[in-house]
Amino acid sequence: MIYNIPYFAVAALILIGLYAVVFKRNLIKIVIGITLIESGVNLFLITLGFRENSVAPIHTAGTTEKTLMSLPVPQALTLTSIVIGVAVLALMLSLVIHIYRHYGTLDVRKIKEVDE
Amino acid sequence: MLEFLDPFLKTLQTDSGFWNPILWGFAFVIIFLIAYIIRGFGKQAYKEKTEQTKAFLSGNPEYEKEQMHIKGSNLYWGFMEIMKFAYDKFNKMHNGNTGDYVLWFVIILGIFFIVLGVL
Amino acid sequence: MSEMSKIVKTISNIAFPLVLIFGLYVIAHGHLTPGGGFQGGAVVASACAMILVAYGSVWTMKKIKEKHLSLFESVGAIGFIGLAFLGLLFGLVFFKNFLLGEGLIFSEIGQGLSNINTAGVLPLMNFAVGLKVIAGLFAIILVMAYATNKLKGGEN
Amino acid sequence: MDFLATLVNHSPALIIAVPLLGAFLTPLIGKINGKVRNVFVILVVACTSFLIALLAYNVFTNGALSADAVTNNIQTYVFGAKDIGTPAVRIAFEVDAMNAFMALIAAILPLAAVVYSWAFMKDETGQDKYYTLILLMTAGMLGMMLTGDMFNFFVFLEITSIATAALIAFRIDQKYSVQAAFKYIVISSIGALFVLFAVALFYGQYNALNMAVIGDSIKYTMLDKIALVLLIASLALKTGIAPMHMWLPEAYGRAPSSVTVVIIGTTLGSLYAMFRMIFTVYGKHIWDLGKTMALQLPQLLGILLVALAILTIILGVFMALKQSDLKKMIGFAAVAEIGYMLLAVGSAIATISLNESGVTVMTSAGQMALKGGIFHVLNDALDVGLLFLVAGAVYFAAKETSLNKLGGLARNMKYTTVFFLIGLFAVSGLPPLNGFASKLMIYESTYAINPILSIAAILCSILLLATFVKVFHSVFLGPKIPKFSNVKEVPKSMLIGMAIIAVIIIFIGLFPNLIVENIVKPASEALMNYGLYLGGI
Repeated sequence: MIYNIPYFAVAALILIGLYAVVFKRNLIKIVIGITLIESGVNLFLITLGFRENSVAPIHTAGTTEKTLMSLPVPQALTLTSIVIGVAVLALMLSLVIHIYRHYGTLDVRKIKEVDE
Repeated sequence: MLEFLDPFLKTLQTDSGFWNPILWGFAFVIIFLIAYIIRGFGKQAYKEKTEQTKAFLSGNPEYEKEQMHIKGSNLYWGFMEIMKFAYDKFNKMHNGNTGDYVLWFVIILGIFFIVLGVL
Repeated sequence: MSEMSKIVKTISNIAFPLVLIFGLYVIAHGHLTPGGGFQGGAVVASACAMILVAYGSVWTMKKIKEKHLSLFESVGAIGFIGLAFLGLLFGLVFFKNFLLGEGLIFSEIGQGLSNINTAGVLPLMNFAVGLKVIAGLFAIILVMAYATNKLKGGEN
Repeated sequence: MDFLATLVNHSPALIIAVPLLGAFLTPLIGKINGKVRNVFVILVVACTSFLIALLAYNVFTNGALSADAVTNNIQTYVFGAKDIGTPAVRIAFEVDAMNAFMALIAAILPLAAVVYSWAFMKDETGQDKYYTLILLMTAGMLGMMLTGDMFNFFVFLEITSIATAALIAFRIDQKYSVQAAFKYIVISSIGALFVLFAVALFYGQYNALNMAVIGDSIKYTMLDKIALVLLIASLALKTGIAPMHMWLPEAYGRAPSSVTVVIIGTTLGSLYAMFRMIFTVYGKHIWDLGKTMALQLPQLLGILLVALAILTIILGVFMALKQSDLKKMIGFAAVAEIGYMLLAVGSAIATISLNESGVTVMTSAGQMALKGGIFHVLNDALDVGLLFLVAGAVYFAAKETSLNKLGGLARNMKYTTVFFLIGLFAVSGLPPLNGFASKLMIYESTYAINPILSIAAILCSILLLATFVKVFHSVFLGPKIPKFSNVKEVPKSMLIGMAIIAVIIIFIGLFPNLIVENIVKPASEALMNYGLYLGGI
């Protein structure tokens, strides 16, 4: 049971993130919503790689070969996803800066094209 | 000698028909010739660049050439007017709000879940 | 962003080399411990960000040009792709680990679990990625700080 | 092993690596000279296109150039393995006829785009970044189309999204392009994250990331159903299928035209991925009807996709008719065109059923629909691409895209007008150009499946023609407008860029059977014979 808690957290994070993206009007909050979804997915990946009573998959001088380790592949995947997330976040925030410069507001309802 | 042309000239066979642009081209040329001949039977009294070709606007004065151009949004005015009930809804959909765009995604996700997951 | 008080500057002066060395350590041990190019690079970039916060974006922009940073970034990226191409050249497969077991640098296999002289091209790739991440992240932070600074100036 | 065979063997990796290397070298070369950089970028893209052509030829002929890496028309490439083709837990590229077909599309579009950009971008600042991002985007798009690994697909999807969003906002001083880029990045990162979630669901169950391995071991559990829903919905979001298409016209319309041409390729890459997921990864359950209950997966899925497709066509066409901005209008037309592909493929899926002897088959109408749909992918990319290039040329010459202000440009821009007419005929499915051949296949096969579908499709195609006649009238015809009396024909490089696509359109239009027999049919068979793909790794 205790091992299922991360999955609830995953669901909560993704739903909160979607809620923020759909219903929040501030652009920064939308960006935060996307990062929340991203952390939810990352948490999901990490949780999948966990095995009961395992240690982190690091070979140091102290560990013997037989120690049970978590799966390293999901962690590598998560890392890649975090790297991508940083790039997306940086891009989104710089776009927000430019939007603010042009529109003078961060209200998503006012950020739109107007047909002439 | 011209065998290499064979794959180019083969006809595209569909289930109940076929489509060959080369044949179509021949047919087009023939029909064009026929139409041209028919055009030859037209009124001989018609002369270009005379009074006959001038626009007649029910006696109203003719506009300047530059003002005669019908702008893009004036075309198909009648169609838009008739379909107004649909366009009102469509315009409401395309409101430019990012959140609403994502909301549509969530709705589609829900429909797919219900149809594929539950059934 | 304007510069902060003398206390902050002094403390960040002291902390900066420590953070820098830790970041470089993480990059260098990327093939042995959790970490690697991105993580270490992020740590180093955070050290640079600390300097940025302490001294203000205008001062930092004077010292470090964004152009040079993007140059470093492309060098890192070319290093990464170039190593992959070298794998094609020497090992006949793209991304082939051609240094492994060849007797050159990083070529040992096994021989103790925390031997740093292992893993073939992976440490080199970590260095390349580290360079790219340091330059890239710092450039992003710098440009953003500078842009928001200008934005405020425009309003006043 | 001679050089050519080696080149062909390594082409899947090189196709990604060459544009990537080019992308990172571009800023350095840009320091020398603008012209040197442009030549370099064109060379890089041409090189990539050449490699794609080699790879595609090798795949379609089942190893005419190099038989080593090809079996059953599938060429595999495993990164970093001891020997190419060894199965290993590594990133693998698996190129079958469908992948090769998509890659051929991706070979044409960036080439036309970079040639076109030479003059189109001449006066813009930040060209180094522009070319870097274009090459990155090309690499990401090709990666999406060639990869055989789920997570790798996600990575390429995100690379493409980031590069695309940055390019949409290239004209950063125009507020509409910035907001379109923001919408694009929000939409596409949400789509990509849900793809990643589905990948994680697969990994949790089957401990694998390779598409072939997952497809081989898939059991269609509840989690797989969720993954299917997530994959289809998020890839449909990325493809711009109604009612999730609203970002697409804005992004297409506000990006510089040369960029839009490449974005079309990335959008079609997402569409391809959707087909790959349905036909290959879930192939066992699409084609294995014996066990499932009364309401079967292919029918349900097919009906859903067809419903979305009809909605897409109608919404796209109606909104296109209303637009007053040239590029946005073409954007909505592109949405409608995507609807045609989805209509064909959806109805093909819906026809999968058991025949008398208890074997699952796709009816011959369904097979024709599948072929038509895949053929239309190629045609749509070319037609809409050409139209966007023409729109860019109009913008370049007149600095205006509003249909209410333009007029009489045909007097000064003869070649552009001709190219526009070619695009108009092709996109609205008039004979003798390529759009007609694929739309004929779609109409005929959907008529056999359900007449209403094909009637709706034909009616919307007529409206599409009306839309472009409106553009032709209000942009090119009409009296000389004083504001545009000094407009000149666009420079040569832009004309060459448009001519590349126009020539291919006319070629396909004149010899449709050549393309259908040699390229489209193998691609559709590759989708139908999922077992071959699963056996590839």
